Amino acid sequence: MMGVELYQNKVTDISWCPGCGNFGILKLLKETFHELNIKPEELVMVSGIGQAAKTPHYLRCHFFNGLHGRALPAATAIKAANPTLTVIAESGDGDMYGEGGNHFIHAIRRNPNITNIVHNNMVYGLTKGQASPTSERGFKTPVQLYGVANEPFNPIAVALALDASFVARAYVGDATQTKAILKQAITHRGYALVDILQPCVTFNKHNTYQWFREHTYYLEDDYDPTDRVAAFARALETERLPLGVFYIHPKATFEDHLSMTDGQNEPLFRKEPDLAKLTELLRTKQ
Amino acid sequence: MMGVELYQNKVTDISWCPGCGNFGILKLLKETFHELNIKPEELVMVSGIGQAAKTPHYLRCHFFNGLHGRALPAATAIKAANPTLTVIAESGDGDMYGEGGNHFIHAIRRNPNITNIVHNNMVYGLTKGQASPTSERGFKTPVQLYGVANEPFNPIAVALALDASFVARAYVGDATQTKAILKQAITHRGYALVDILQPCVTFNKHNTYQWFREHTYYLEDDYDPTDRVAAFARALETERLPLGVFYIHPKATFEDHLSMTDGQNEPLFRKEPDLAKLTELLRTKQ
Amino acid sequence: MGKNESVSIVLCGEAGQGIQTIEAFLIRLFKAAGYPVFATKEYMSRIRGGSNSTEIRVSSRPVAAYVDRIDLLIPLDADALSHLERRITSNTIILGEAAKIKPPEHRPVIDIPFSRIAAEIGNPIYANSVAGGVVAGLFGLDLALVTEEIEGFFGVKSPDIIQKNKEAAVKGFHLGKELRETGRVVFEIRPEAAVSDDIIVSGSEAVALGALAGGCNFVAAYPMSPGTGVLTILAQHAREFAIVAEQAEDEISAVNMALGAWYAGARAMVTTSGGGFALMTEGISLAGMIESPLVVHVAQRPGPATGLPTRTEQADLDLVLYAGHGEFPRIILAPGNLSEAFYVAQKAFQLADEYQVPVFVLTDQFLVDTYYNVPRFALDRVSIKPQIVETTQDYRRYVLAPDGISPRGIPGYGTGLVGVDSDEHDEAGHLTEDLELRVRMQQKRMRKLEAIRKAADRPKLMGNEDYQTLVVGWGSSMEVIKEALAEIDRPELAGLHFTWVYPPAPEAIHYLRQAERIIMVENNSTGQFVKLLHAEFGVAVDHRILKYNGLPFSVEELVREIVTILTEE
Amino acid sequence: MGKNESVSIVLCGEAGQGIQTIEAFLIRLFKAAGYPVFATKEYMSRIRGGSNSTEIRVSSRPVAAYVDRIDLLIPLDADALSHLERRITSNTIILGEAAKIKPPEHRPVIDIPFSRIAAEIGNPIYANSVAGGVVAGLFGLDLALVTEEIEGFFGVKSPDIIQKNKEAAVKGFHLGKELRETGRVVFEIRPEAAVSDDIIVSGSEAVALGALAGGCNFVAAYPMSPGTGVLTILAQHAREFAIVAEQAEDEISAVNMALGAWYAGARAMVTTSGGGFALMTEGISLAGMIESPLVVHVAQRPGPATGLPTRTEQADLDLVLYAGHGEFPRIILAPGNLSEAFYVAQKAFQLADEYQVPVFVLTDQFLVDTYYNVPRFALDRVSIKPQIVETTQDYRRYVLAPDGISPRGIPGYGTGLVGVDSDEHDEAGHLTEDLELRVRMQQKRMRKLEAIRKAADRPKLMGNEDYQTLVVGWGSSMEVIKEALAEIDRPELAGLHFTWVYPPAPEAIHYLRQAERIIMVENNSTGQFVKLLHAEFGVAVDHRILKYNGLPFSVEELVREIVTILTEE
Ligand SMILES: Cc1ncc(C[n+]2csc(CCOP(=O)(O)OP(=O)(O)O)c2C)c(N)n1
Ligand SMILES: Cc1ncc(C[n+]2csc(CCOP(=O)(O)OP(=O)(O)O)c2C)c(N)n1
Ligand code: SF4
Ligand code: SF4
Ligand SMILES: [Mg+2]
Ligand SMILES: [Mg+2]
Repeated sequence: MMGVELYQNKVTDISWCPGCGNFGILKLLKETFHELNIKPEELVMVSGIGQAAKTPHYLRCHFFNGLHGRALPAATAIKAANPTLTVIAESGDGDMYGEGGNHFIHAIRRNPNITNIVHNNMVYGLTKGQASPTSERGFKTPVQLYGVANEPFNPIAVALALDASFVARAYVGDATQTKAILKQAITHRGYALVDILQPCVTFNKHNTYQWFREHTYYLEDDYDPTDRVAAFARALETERLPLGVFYIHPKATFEDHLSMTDGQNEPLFRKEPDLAKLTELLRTKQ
Repeated sequence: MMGVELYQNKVTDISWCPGCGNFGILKLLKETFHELNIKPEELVMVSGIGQAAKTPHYLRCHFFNGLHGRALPAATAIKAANPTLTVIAESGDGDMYGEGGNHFIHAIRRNPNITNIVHNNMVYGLTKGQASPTSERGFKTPVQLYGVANEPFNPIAVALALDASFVARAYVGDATQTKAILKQAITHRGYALVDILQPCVTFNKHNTYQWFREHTYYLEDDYDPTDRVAAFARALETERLPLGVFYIHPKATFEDHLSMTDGQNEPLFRKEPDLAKLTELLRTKQ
Repeated sequence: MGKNESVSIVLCGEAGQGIQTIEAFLIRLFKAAGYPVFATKEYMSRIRGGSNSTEIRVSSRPVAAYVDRIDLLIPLDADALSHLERRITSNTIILGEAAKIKPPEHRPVIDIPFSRIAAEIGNPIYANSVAGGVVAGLFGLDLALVTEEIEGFFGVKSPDIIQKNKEAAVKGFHLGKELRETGRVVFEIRPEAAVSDDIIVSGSEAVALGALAGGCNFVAAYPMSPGTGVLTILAQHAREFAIVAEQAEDEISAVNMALGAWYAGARAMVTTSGGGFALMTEGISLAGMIESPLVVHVAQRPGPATGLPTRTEQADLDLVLYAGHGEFPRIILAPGNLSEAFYVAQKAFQLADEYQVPVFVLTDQFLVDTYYNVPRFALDRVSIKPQIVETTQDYRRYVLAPDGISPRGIPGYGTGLVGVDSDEHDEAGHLTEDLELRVRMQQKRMRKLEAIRKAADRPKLMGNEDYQTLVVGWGSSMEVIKEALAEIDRPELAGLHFTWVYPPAPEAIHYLRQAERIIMVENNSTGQFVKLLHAEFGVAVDHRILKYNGLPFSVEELVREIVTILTEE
Repeated sequence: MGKNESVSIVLCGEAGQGIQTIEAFLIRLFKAAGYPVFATKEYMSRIRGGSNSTEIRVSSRPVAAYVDRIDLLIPLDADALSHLERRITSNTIILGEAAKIKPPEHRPVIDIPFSRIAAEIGNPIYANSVAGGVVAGLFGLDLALVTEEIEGFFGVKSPDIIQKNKEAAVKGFHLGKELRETGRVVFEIRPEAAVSDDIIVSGSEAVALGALAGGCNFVAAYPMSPGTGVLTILAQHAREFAIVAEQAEDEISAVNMALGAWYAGARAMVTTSGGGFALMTEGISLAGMIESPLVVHVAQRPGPATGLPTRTEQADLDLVLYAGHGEFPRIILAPGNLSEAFYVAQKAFQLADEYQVPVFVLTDQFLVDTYYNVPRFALDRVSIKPQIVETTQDYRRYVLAPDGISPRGIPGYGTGLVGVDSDEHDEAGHLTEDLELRVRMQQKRMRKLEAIRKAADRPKLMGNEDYQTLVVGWGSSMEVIKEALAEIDRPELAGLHFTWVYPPAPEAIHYLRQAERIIMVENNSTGQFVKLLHAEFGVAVDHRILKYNGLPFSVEELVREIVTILTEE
């Protein structure tokens, strides 16, 4: 196998709706992995539950498709247990910002060297169209009959408030730039958030391809992604959503901090339990 | 009973350590309630588990002392079920920002008309001194032997990122100003966060009364609490922590949005189930 | 039931092809024509594509169970025939667009060009109405009724759309009539039960309506199939009934909201499925400790973990029975059919309020997703009298009452103060480390279980009182057991159905003792109710019929399995 | 045991007064002097104040149970005497600062001015060393040993502090010696068992060390009493053993981290108590579905909800038995003493790895908070051979293996790809809606339970093989039952202890059948293990001795209760 095919799974029956933005993300991921030369054997996709969370099933790589909302703790631990792997936590907006909201906060604080990709379609797809945390005010659904009343969750602003190491927003409709952002995120050392705007053609008739085209633009070329306050100001823009890398703050990762004696990236499974040390420890209890 | 005594419970055995900052908060609360003339019968204190969360037991009022981390959903529902009550959700930093982190995010998005008081001692008191989400980097504990490595949780910045309706920080050592802030928060219509810096004399030997005195100052008199980006910039200051009201954004509350026909503040328990309407509804299924 | 008493029509196609529309229309139409009608579906966990099917049973007398048999199959896509392969027999009449469904040689299909006809009328979407019309024609229904029902069904659409759909239905009707008149396809079935006063509801609706009848005015939930339906329905009626219907950020929030709501005087419920419920279990323990009423609807689906999200199972009984740390009483009710779903949901609120315990309404995907006609629900069978008291100044929430039930006050009603605490507490609700008081409080809480046990509804005996063999079921399997027993029709055989699952009525022992042989029927792999019966009554079950492939029992397989056991001897 | 065989010393005072320091010192000292020594504490859920007490038993032969009797009481504050009121008899020698403890008329106290002596030396904090010295003197220990142990104990402190503490201890020693020599207080007890090779550990330490011996290299937990100790100890050794010890943001995160860690090749555990565990139950179901090994330490405390955070109970057996939606196998182990705690924790890793199931180590506050000498743990009793396989290109994680155990690969070891899925899945781990495959997968998972059952350790018979009456216990009550039975000393009486709680070894039935009468001992209010025995073996229990006031059984009360039952007849 060569090229993008390397990431092509045998599973052919993809359960997404025709026209769904998820297809675009899937395609871009394959290309990104290929171009970054990340081998399927080195790649672990971790996901929760939802339409977006099915993505790992349509790729050829290792995968851990766990519980709704719980991808980040699993991904953090996988990376800690074997820092030689490339670990990507990928799920939908409901999964990551709703059910998984607490892990989102604290994973950012921990700063594991993983990439967090969120398919943000501003709706709960798999459960048939209820509001998600990112749904806009007024968005009507079978449960929110009179429109969403809650303040929409702004993942970019929250990630900035938590001083996330890398914060970006992309729009799946723009393949070139999205791929560039994904590459930057995956190669970034530390936690990297990529919130990808993704139309749900079935349940979100408001935030369509066209809507996203009309309501997004790119941060300027001379935009400074190290200024956290300026980034916050941009994150608050809602008339038209800025795309691109909002913020980069390189810092020590979770794995760096782990209490390892050796300071090596040696996977845990390669380390033998140290019975000599344990014997020593037991002796001190005498 | 008159005055502050009105809020004085018969429970006299207070289980806090002598010198703990919690005593100050308790005293200020009584005075605040008294000065705002909130009757014990109209007041519901909702808390989780922790040293701070015991506060309601030392007050004379209604209380719902629920689970660790879960005060906010209960408080939101109590207010929704009976909007005539004054509802205060009060707990520690571990409770509200750790275990309860997801509710913190989403309660802010919902904007119920409640006050959220957090005793922020930057440590887990009741469980004997582990790091809390707000513990500073390098803070050593029996579990974080080599010092906390995680980025400290910045509740002010996160609340701003979520566009909380009212955001303030206080320091219990300064009674006058803290009481003023509490009054403003409780009378504010909508969700109001008051993060109160509180020394834990037993487990946090770093963030002492003196440390807080030296590392805090008040926002200027001409500070504009309506500028979200400016507030964010101030929230990021860590050399010396600004105190005061960072941000006020009046907006419709959760109760305002509730799908009530009458638009009244009538408590749910006063509403009779409408069997006539139900009969009508059943007829439509025929 | 023979073909003259019950006809099984199956529609099969991809998600998104509109099967639900034809289903809804046909149910309405047949009911209007005076037939008892029942519909159940099985579908994949996807929004578009895949293979889904709906079975509609049109009967002379009410039935409410799934059958394997397909009398009339309407495949809507090429995969339908292979998807249903094993259920198609030589007696199955297949009716559809031959070009689209590509039938194999040995499967003769009556070719009806739905799409072409629809296209002629102006839009392929009218194909569903053509199909509906064909079925009406095949059954010899009245054409006027068909057009009338089309009007009612598409009532809110534009006159042009209604007109086009009518046209489509009429065209279909004539094709069906022709098939019938030429003797190619004849269904001779006459309704024998009066259904015009009946209502048609789904399981989700029955639970939601029952909740409203129980005085529910607060629902908090996080979406999870198949528990979401109840949230959706209550949300749709929220304004009308002035209730709070809130989508929570997660299930933990939902259950803590519900407890806060009860504390403040609301009557609250949560609705979810096993995985979401697992997250609520700490909250269930809180309900136990603060002695809060709580109604929990758990619609079961196959696990473990995410399992099969859109399929059915009865494997969360153990979970709801033991959910929550520590020890405290609870009630578990599992409705056997849609009428019971309504009354059980209604009663759940009354019981929760009366005993101050969590009450579980345990359903499953099969139950919540079926539709059929049931007698209009009576609104007077359980009274809605909230059990709250007006507090006085000396009010204490946890008075050590002899029956364990301390009068429940709420903040804002009366002059007293109401305090509740998740720690062990004294009578006033303040935390205590008085270990003797702890024992008395624990005993007080557990005493309620004895009161509840006395109030428990007995299981329902189905069939002959002189039985020797008893087929025991619980929850949603009631109707399929009933129909299977009627089919087998042996005097020594009867059924016993538990709707009040826990704590079971002590009188149940008499039914069980009388049986020489007990056959247990459960939609799970370990026989969870077998264990419960054994624990509660020391009764051993002789045979277990277990199914856990995600589908409900069919009448035929239950007949087969029971008969095998009966003849094994 | 008589006073010549075992002396019970109780220290009582407020939290923060340093009881723990005296306790730790005395344990060390007595062990150094050659005595078997045991300590257990009961304390309130507060950081300062309240009334806490520690019991230290100094014995001729090893004991590991709590006794009501107090031979020597050292009250440290005014509330101590009333707190222990019911345990003080005329034989109890009370020794303390009369001015501080304000003894009532009828309670003669031997007045020792600890504080004054300490103040003379320079600081009231030396009072604890004075007290330690007094006790040493009373028991006639060697002064050189005392000063040596002071040195070891305060080893890391400054020389001045060590010197002052020595001075304090010496002063105390002479006071104690004087009491002894004047015959006012004499303890004549001589060690009969060799303890010098023993180690002294707490229950938390035993579990943590056992985990290390089981190859544990990853622990994720959220603090919760009494489960926190294991996290703390592992964190303290994290660098030394190159393991990951992470405090999670909540229990849900902890369990999902542990599962991620196992998936990537680590050997992970979580540690918590009932309430925190309730939040992990969805994760337990995930472990069941993805067939991940997992070790879960649940240290029980009284519930429901927050309950009594610092007390003991055995009421979460039902919870761990049924936690998680859907059906899947699991193993529950509940150590009976500290040696078992070590070996059980060690073995838990091996079993989890071998059968790819969650394994529970079920302890309680009593067990984790006791300290005593035990034979040095052997490190060769269970081998640490990780069960992972190197994958090949055609590797499939869920091969339908005959015994249900599919070889477990991990990413990064071999050329294959490893996929796991919480949905029902095919052999490669991809989600499936093939309902026949679902059945085979469910059967495959459940098959492991049969393999596990065969491997289960038998319960331990304690006492005469020709018993007629069997006293049955599980978990932490083993030693108290053993001591009570020794005390009662009747030939027809024996004990049966279950450490391997679920699934119980089938051979257990023989022990149970032989008994004419079964007495069950449990620290809970509903008899959870009674139900388990009944469900698994159809065995009825004749008498239940239940305790649920938050304290462990004492030898005396168990003796009393058993004798009452024996004589009732
Ligand atoms: C604990 C739990 N609660 C609820 C669900 C049901 N559920 C599955 S996916 C989903 C939300 C999907 O929304 P999102 O994460 O935005 O993904 P999308 O389908 O839109 O890609 C929900 C609520 C679940 N599987 N588990
Ligand atoms: C589900 C659950 N997990 C853990 C605990 C244990 N616990 C009780 S209080 C607490 C943290 C206390 O810290 P904080 O909220 O900061 O309050 P403080 O004591 O510092 O005032 C924890 C972890 C619990 N009660 N419930
Ligand atoms: S429901 Fe929406 S998100 Fe899901 S596959 Fe269809 S279009 Fe995509
Ligand atoms: S432990 Fe800390 S927070 Fe708790 S009462 Fe003591 S000083 Fe206060
Ligand atoms: Mg989404
Ligand atoms: Mg704190």
